[in-house]
Amino acid sequence: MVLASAARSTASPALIVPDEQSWLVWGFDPASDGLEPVLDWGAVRGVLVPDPMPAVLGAPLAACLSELAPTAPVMHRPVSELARSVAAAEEDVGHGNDRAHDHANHRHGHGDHGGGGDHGDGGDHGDGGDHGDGGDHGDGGDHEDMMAITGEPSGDGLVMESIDVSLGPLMSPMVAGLVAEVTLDGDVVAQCTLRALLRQPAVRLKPGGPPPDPLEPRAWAAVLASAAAAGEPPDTAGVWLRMVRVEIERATSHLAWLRSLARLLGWGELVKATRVAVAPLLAAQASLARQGGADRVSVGAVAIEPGDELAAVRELELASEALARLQRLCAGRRLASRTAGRGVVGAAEARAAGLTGPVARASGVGGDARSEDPLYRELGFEPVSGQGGDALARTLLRVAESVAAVELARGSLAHAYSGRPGRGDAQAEWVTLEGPRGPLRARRVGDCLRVDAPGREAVLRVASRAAVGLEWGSALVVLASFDLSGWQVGP
Amino acid sequence: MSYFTPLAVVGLALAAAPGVWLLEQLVAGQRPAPGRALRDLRIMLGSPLQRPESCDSALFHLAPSLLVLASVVALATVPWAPGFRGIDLQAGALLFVAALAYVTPAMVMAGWGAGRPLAVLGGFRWVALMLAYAMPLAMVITSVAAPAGSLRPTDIVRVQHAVPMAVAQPLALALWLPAVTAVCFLPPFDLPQAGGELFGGVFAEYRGLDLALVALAQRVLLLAVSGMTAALFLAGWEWPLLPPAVWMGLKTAAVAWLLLWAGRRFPRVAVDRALSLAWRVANPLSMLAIVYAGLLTLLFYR
Amino acid sequence: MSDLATAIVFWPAVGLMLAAAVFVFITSSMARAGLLLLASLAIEGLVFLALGSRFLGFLQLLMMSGEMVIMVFFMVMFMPDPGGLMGMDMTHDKRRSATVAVAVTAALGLVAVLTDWPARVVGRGAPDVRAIGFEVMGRSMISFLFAGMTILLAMVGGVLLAKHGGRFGLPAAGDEQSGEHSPPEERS
Amino acid sequence: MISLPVVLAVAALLFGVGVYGVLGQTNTIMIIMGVELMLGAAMLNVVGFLRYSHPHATSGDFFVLVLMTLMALEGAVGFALVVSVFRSRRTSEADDLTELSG
Repeated sequence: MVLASAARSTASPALIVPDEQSWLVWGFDPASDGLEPVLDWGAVRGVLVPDPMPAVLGAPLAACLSELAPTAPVMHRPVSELARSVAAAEEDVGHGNDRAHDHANHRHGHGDHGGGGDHGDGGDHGDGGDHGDGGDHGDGGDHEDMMAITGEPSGDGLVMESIDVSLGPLMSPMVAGLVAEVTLDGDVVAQCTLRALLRQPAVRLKPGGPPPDPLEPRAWAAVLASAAAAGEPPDTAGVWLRMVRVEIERATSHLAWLRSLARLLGWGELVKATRVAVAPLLAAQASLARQGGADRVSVGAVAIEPGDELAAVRELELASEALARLQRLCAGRRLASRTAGRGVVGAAEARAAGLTGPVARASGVGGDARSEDPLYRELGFEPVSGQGGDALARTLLRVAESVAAVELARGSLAHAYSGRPGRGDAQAEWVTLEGPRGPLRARRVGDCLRVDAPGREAVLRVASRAAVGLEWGSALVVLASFDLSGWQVGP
Repeated sequence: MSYFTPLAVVGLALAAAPGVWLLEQLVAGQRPAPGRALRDLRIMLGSPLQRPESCDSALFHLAPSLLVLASVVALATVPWAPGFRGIDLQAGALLFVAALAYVTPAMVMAGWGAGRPLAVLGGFRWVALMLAYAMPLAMVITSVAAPAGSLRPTDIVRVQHAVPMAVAQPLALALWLPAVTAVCFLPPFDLPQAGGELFGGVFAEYRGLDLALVALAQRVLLLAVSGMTAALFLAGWEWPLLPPAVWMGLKTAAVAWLLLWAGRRFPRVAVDRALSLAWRVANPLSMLAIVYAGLLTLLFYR
Repeated sequence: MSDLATAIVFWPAVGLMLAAAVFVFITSSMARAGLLLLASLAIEGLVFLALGSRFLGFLQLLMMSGEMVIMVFFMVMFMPDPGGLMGMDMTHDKRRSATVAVAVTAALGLVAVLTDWPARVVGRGAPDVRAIGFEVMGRSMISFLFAGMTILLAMVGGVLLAKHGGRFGLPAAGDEQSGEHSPPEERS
Repeated sequence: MISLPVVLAVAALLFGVGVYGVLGQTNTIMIIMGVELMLGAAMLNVVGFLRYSHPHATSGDFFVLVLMTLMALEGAVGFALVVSVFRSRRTSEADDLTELSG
């Protein structure tokens, strides 16, 4: 979950958004408008909330707002209008705070500090009782336990006062809906528990249902659309185009993840490099969105000139160049200094835990659902595989996969326009596709699509294990390196 | 104390804010929008102070002032031009380091006063880091002072008439730059507030005037540190053709630009790595730098 | 510095220094105690300045900041009640120690006031920093070396006492296992 | 006008506060604080003597330097002891450490 704000501005409106993956697949890149995550809550002068938010996040959101912006206007906007609203909110702040509380009907109670539970950046405000007795100063809820600490000592055997910190589900480097409960021993993580709060509902295939949830894992939109199409009659160009979009989406998702990692690392150059690489991908996605199917992708999208089909080819070429530069940047020692050797998941552990997707491939185990696909094989697809299983391996693997994905997209785009025959069989009950975070198994039930993602819980377990024993900053980097999601996916 | 010009120093400190802001915008590749910055400032100053939910709001509200005081004293020791300087003392370079040393208690007060786990953690990181870099800082000051035979910054500038210290003692410069970046809590050493990691860390709770003071202090620190770097290593005003103050200004701006640029180019250093670098590499090297400075002085500066 | 300027710096500084020192042992907050000690000793640096010892004054300011801040963090991390909110009593023998302290102060104070000290005015012009350097590297070289060796010994000893494996448990190069804790045998 | 007895009296006061701290506190770190204050008083004494008797002698400054080093040393060794005691006993209270008192 990120709060976006105008770059380098000290006082600006914030935008409560889901993870950056969702943003980018909506086709709107906040960073291209100079919107950067707020890293300093004091600077926030207004809050923009996508509407509707999942019910389970209501209380955290209320707590978050009441703390973040007691004096700032809170605006709720439908997802489709968010892109425009950001600019409008900027203006609002410019004209003073009086026009504040429009859309008051959605405002959550500002006063209920106590009920909010934890809200992200420390977790010590929500549980009001601690402060009530005047006994707490934040870094140690339980003085009784102090004298009898029995917890695992950190590497140097010094048990310091244990500190409980709760991150998420909003306002933290965690993605929306993910809660991390961390016990710190001084500055070292002694314990870590990860929970995903959200549950993926069945995806409605027919239009006309309720508006899409803004926090849905939209990074999978094209993947899901592809799954939905599995049972439909063959469509030569359509099959190839869907593949293009799946691959663009994979690259976008990986790059968006990389950008949030870069933000966590405070690495301006990498943030900029990902922005440069993402822009052509978004443009390509937008121009393809006109080719029909799955218009969910184009919510808030960039306007495309009609008859601009070949734009996608050009944009993909640009993306390919930008990605090559990005790959060189990541291969250097600067990234390794923060990630190498941290959060190691050995091959044996990955296999035993049942990890899937890029995380497993970075440990050198697990396959790629795409290698079963005859169309991918026709494009000469080779699964990318990493070794070492540390945070660096996971990062490099995702970068390499984005590079490969753009190449695949270019290949299949060429096939689409050359009229090569595609596939159209797949009457199997479950269709398995490789999503950005790992394989997805989808099944049609009526006009709904049920999705199952094997290995989603495993990754939470492994990630919490990998963070233990690390210094706080490194632990966060390790957690981020797993590309976690706030969604428990299950049928 | 005959040169003491408090007004000039205060004016310079206030000028640091827009000046460094402009540089920040340029380094980030953005077009400066002064109107917007002014509006932001007005909003920031207009918002009320935060009362932290902790036991120690006195320390909390004292910290920004201590930070400003330390940075302004540091700024006052910088020799800007032959006739324009704040405090020109025999032990001025020592006072500069002493002033920088008071950033540390300010951070601890801010972190402790905020009463949040991550803020305390930010203070903790800062103490560890500054402890590790205190010795390189002091050693470097000593090694540039040795050739001049004086801790007076103006003397150190004069002794560089022929060869700037950056050329004579590159090792000292290499130790100095990361250490002063750390003192200014600029990226990649922004460990106490650490954007993505601690969410503002020690400063997360500050609002209104407190926040403005912190922002001012950081920029004054950057100006002071850049100015001192220009004076100690780049021969200050001592180059021909241009007027002295212009040279000094240009060099200061160049150093500030370098520091800000490096902050964008590198990911934030990990605490453990920063500490092990400081203790295992920077500290032994600073000893070496002092031995080298001694030899240099004996051979060439007597 | 003129007499007036000296007095203007000296008296308030002395007052603040003593007040801060007393409050170190009055406040119940450990963090405040550490910071007050810092304040007291830093202000002592100002007193040095007022007495005309600039080099020592600045050095005092510099040294104390680092040292006392470490103390604050030892307080915060190792004390059962760093915020001083539980009203834990950290004193013993209050009355007796106060009596002894007053007696010691009185004795020293009497010596200070009653002895016939050479009555010289405070020296203008402090010794040159350069002169101190020559002193340290010349006549006092042996004692300086001795002090240096002592520091080195104390540093090594301190590290040995406190050392207990690395804190952050980073794996050594090529070490596949230890992503988390260092192995238990290192810890015992 | 500040005379030497005044400086010495101030140092005596500071020393007294330190003595009170050392005797009256139970916690090791607080005791270290008291010792630091006493050493601070000693430094003030030396500076006073230096300034009023031999204002241009540099050996006095050197004494103060040594005292400052001593303070740092005392702190460092003290903390190292606290750390190692804390590791084995989980306490930093001096009153609990009676092993050596027979």
